[in-house]
Amino acid sequence: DEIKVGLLSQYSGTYSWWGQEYDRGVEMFMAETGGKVGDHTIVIEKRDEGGVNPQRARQLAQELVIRDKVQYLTGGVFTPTVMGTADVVDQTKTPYVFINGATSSITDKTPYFVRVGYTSWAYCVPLMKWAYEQGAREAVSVTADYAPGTDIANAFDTAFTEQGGKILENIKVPLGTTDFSTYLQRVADSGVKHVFMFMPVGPMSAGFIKAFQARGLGDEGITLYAGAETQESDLPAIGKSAAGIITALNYSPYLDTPKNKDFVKRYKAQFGPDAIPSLASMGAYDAMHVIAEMIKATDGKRDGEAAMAAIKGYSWESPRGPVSIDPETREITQNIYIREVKPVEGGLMGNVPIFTYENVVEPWHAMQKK
Amino acid sequence: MTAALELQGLSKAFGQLQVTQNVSLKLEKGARHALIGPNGAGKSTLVHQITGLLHPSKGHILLNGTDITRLSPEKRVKMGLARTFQINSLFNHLTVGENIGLALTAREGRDARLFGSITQSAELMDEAAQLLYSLGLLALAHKTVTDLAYGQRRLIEIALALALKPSVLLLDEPVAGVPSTEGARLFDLLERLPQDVAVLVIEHDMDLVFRFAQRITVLVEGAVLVEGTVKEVRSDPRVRAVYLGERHHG
Amino acid sequence: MNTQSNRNLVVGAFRRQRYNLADVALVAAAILTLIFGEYYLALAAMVVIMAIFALSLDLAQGYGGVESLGHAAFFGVGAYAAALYALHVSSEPISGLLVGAIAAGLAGLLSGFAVLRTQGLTQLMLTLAVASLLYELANVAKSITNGDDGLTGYDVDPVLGLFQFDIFGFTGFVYACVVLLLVYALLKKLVNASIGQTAQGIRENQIRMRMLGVPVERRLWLLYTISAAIAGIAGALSAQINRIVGLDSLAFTLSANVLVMLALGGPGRLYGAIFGAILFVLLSDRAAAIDPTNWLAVLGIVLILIVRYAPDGLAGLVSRTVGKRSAK
Amino acid sequence: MPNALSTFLILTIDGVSYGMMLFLISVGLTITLGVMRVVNLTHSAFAMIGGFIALWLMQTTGMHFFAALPLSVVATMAISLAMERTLYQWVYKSNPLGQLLMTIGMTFVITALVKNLAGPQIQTITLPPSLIGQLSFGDMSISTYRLFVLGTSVAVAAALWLCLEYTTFGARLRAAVDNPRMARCVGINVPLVFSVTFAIGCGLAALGGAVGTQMLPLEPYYGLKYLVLVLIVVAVGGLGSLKGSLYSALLLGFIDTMGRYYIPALGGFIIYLAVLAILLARPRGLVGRAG
Amino acid sequence: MAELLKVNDLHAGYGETVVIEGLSLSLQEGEALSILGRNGVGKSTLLNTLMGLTTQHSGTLQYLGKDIGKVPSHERATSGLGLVPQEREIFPSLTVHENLRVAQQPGEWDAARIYELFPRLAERRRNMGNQLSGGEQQMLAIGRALIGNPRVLLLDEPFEGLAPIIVDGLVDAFRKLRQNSRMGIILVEQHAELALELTERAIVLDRGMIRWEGPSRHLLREPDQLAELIGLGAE
Ligand SMILES: Nc1ncnc2c1ncn2[C@@H]1O[C@H](COP(=O)(O)OP(=O)(O)OP(=O)(O)O)[C@@H](O)[C@H]1O
Ligand SMILES: Nc1ncnc2c1ncn2[C@@H]1O[C@H](COP(=O)(O)OP(=O)(O)OP(=O)(O)O)[C@@H](O)[C@H]1O
Ligand SMILES: CC(C)C[C@H](N)C(=O)O
Ligand SMILES: [Mg+2]
Ligand SMILES: [Mg+2]
Repeated sequence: DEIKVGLLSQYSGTYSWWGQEYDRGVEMFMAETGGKVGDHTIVIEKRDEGGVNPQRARQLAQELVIRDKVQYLTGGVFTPTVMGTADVVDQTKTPYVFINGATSSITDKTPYFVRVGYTSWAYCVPLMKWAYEQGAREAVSVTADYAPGTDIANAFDTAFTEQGGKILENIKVPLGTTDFSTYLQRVADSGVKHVFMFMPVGPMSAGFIKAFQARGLGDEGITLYAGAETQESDLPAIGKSAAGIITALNYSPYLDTPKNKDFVKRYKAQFGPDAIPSLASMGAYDAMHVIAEMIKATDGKRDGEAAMAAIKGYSWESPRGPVSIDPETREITQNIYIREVKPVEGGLMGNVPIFTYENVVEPWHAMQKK
Repeated sequence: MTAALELQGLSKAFGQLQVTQNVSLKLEKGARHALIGPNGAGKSTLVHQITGLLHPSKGHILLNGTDITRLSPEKRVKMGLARTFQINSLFNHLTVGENIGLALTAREGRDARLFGSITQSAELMDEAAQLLYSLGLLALAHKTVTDLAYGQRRLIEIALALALKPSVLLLDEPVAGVPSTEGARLFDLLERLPQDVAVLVIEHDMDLVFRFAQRITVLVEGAVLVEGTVKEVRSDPRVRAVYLGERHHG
Repeated sequence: MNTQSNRNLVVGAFRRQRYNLADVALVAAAILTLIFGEYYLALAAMVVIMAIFALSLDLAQGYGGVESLGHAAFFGVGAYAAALYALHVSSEPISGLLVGAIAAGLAGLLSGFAVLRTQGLTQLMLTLAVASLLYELANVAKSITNGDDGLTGYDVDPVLGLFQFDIFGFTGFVYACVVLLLVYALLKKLVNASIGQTAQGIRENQIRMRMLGVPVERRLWLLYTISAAIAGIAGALSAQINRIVGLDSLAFTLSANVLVMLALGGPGRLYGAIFGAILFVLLSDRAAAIDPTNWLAVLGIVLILIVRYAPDGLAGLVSRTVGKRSAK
Repeated sequence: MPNALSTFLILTIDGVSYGMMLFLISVGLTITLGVMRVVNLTHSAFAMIGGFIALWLMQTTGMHFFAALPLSVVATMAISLAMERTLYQWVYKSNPLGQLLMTIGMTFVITALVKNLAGPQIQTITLPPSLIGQLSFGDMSISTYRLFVLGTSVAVAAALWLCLEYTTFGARLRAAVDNPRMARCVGINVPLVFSVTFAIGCGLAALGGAVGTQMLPLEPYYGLKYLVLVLIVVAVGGLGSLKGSLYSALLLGFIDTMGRYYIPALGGFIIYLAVLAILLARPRGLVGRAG
Repeated sequence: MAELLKVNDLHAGYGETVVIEGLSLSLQEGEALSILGRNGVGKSTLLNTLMGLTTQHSGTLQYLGKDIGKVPSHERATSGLGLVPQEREIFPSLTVHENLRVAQQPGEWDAARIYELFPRLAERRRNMGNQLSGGEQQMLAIGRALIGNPRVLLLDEPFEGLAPIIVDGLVDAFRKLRQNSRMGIILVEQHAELALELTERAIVLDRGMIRWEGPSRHLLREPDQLAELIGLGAE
């Protein structure tokens, strides 16, 4: 049969990089499998979330499910756009394998949500551990002033304090800021040597890092810690100044595993020699993998409950390493890599893994249980 | 008897330029008064002050005995003041009928009504028709103002002021651009206005002014040069020297 | 010439918004959507909500000449008010609409004080500033509005206690249509009434209006408040039908979109606003489904062509072809 | 803790240079919107085009920054001229609302084009070594790049002001705007005057776009993203007033910078509060021209 | 003596509307022609058409023997047509001096001479165009046309709104101008006597067509006929 899958992503606006990356991940999966799962054919219906717009996301989800009769949803770029679909997903029992949106509580909203990305806590906890182990005791955090930023500021604070460190100040930067001079002045005035940052991927991240280096803070020996901000796609714009930034994430295109090498090779073959996979394209690829598993389990029938049951506890080998779906929380358990930005082949910069925290179970949910 | 309009020591400057200097003026009820003076003497500026579009720096303006110096323009209009503009100021993209309609609606205090319009009032529509007819505009009622010739637009300018049924009417060069025959006819119309309406007219057409006005004030460089009857003003050598010139002394 | 025919000459000089073919076509379109468009009802409800929103802007801008790049402020206030009302007070929908209208009307009343003293670009920027401030406010007040995540989790009772909101959007669509109909009829009355004529006069020539004794600011204020209240109704509808209110309902994009809708449809005609909303929402939905990456370019080209070949919007085109508008 | 005074001084310089860059990007719009009365919402897109051309020149031909800068300005002017002769003829003919829509439509199209050509990711121009680093004055250090932005803007401001206020061309332009019909009657070639002016305005935007990439990085949505910022500067300054744009860009840059440091809680509010306050006090903007 | 203007069977108006219907006239060097007629008969439209501001539907329009029907307005202006429009149309955001400067074409008229003609303008030279009194604007409109050094001057009610003494001065200047230059003049004026005194030929328009044409002297001597021609027709 024809199985329709709705893909919610960002195709217009500042965040359309996500659209491109999701498309590529999905296309890789389709190229690999010919779009077939058994004798079922997967058909993708793409929709544009058009920014951080939960209302629109909800409406799109509704239309996809009701009108276009999709059996599965995937995609989702921001926490709000994923959360916005919760009641539609819940009422229609349509499994939604979301790829991004880093707030932990998303998966609590409906039993039909399953995450293949990562949560803020999942990377912040290892990052804080690493920073403390490298000798950080006092730090400031700089976060974008919106829900995920607040979430991460929280995660930084809790995890760092737990280690025994102390966050002196949380500097909030409004979304859309382009001139960071004042915030950096505050950082300089605070006198700390460690700065934890979080910004949405894109102009703000690059702008902040550039300004950080231009102000000479890196030269003064201040270490910057981040997560997804140093995307390989943005590194050329950030330039040499990115060197030395420490980041933690669930993936790096420079992971030295056969599975990943193969993934990168096929990616370059399909999208050009300059293309480099990202957490987003990798995530989309994995999401399709999970959906295929669900289709297999239900033999193409529309049965949300059975589909969800089938992937609880499911584990597989992803380009990012071994992963599994936690049957209780529907969170993904995966490796978190500490990475350093340094020169790689081809005159480029890249996030090169320097340490691995293995099989990290989503910490926020674990904490809630305690 | 309180004057219909009284100016007491009005002064106003634009930067260095003293456009109004201690001007005092009195219009009784039913007055037919003309304000003349060289170009740039400050006549229009004076009208702007009377109507509240400009604020005098000194002096007082009294309308039927009430001090209106600090009132908003619209309040002054509500108290019976109406004016025309030297440079047409109409509702250009509306029809002639709608232009008059706006004036009547405003006069009747209906302009904020959420339901119903004056087209439903036969009385007011008749009044509008009558007014347009008297100015020879009735046949143009459905035309948009921009489609009219200049002289026709001048007449609407006057119609808007007349529609308000003011007690004090200020006319800033009402017939400039209207052919002399029609200008004369218009002045006849003004003369036939109700007896208690005070009219102040600014005009450079001396034939019309001399025929119409009972009293004339001559303004020069913002100050009153003379005020008097037609005869007095006409024969005043200073007025002749700065304003009338040779053709109009006879 | 007798007085009767003279009177008719004058009465005939007033151009009015009568019910015409366009209105019939719209009602027919709504009914057809209901019958044949069962899978598109969510989208259709969106169209209707946007139509109400565009109508509200038409009143302020098309009639009153108030330029606004921040009309979403009122949509958003209405939406949040209705959602909060449903969450904390009562989930009865019709009173919810009223709450939305009143809250937005109040916002219009207050911001009108700042906005209406100015004109042109300054006015655009002030409306923008007001909307942006509200946006930031809603963003900061996370405990009330839920910030970026959107306000959800409220229930809405069946309309009139009879019609349950369903996932297919059937009730939602009919409910929105009825509200649109009422708003539309109300606006038709308004623009043909004295206040509507006053608005046109103010748009044409403020100084002259003053010289006719009209307190211009106060009249605009009234108009702006009504417009805001109607935008609030649209917002409240959206909150009730979509069951979620996001920050985007206060965002610049929404303000810009509604302006585009109005211009596409043609301002100053009421049904133009409805056409514009239909065209814009359908176009962005279709184009986005066909090629999400480039739909912006398509929209851009459509905009350019419409302004070029139908400068007074679709409604202008329609009235030219139908020849309804009493010309000359 | 470094002393409060030097912090304040550093912030002042940050604010001023940020403001000057805003000025560069918006001054062209002051001319097209304020003087030509064309609501040109494509303006910020021209800034982006300038930036991308400079970037492209430097990347493909390895051209030096200082050579790429003027070339990109010229190229943008050529593009804008081509558009002015064709599409903008339609724009001129429509009312302000129509202009707004057409030009926003063009911005949409340009955005989509750039996205297809250059990809959705952000990019910045690499500065030449001479602009990198800091100049030290006592215990304060100021970035060379910011000084460069400052100098360029001051030069542009001065040249423009002289041109518009003191040359016959400036007067003819204003005449053509006031009343194109009458301007033709006194022998002014209105279309030509408009073309030249438009191209100059776009060239300035291109300069601002290329010079400012460090503060406003390039990306396809640049044109839409910074449009509001640019409009705010023009509105606060007062329509058509160069001096106004200068003051307003400086003031807003300063308020924004200071506000963010000293009252961080107000973060995103501060600029809109400032706009609201300024425009309420001075509805015609800081230097409002009559009429 | 050269023929400056020759108009043949001209039909012109605004868009679709035809206002001028089949009008022919000619103007010689050094000649002055008055155009009379009631409100709305098309006097201004005629001048505007000569200047290229309206839609010309048919007929020909020759200036110095060349057809200028398709020549854009600004070229007509630079090649020697100058208009004083009825509504003055001063550029509001230009100063008095700039209003003159933008219209300057090479020739004997320059700013200094204009200021000599209208001392009042010299006093106001720094005022913006919209900060002038009505009469000052009228003076400026005349000055602005003269400084373009036209060979044909089109005057649309130039005496309107001017103080009598200024009108006197202007009339003198007008006479002097006619003695000293070969300029051709078309004068539209509501004050018929004044216009007839100043010109040698007159045309009376009615609904876009010529109703009467002849020597000005003739009409001056026949006030009844004049009144009949331009007086109140049927309403
Ligand atoms: N806003 C302004 N700023 C500076 N000067 C001004 C302004 N408005 C008018 N003026 C000057 O004030 C003087 C008086 O102008 P006003 O319009 O009152 O003259 P007027 O007597 O009506 O003349 P006219 O008979 O020509 O209409 C003029 O010299 C004019 O240049
Ligand atoms: N812009 C326009 N569009 C359409 N029709 C117009 C326009 N201007 C004038 N008309 C019409 O053309 C006719 C002639 O107008 P025109 O201005 O030439 O008259 P005129 O003889 O100059 O009158 P006046 O003595 O009042 O200035 C009038 O009937 C008028 O309604
Ligand atoms: C684009 C990302 C920074 C989005 C963010 N992770 C979120 O949860 O919304
Ligand atoms: Mg005057
Ligand atoms: Mg005329």
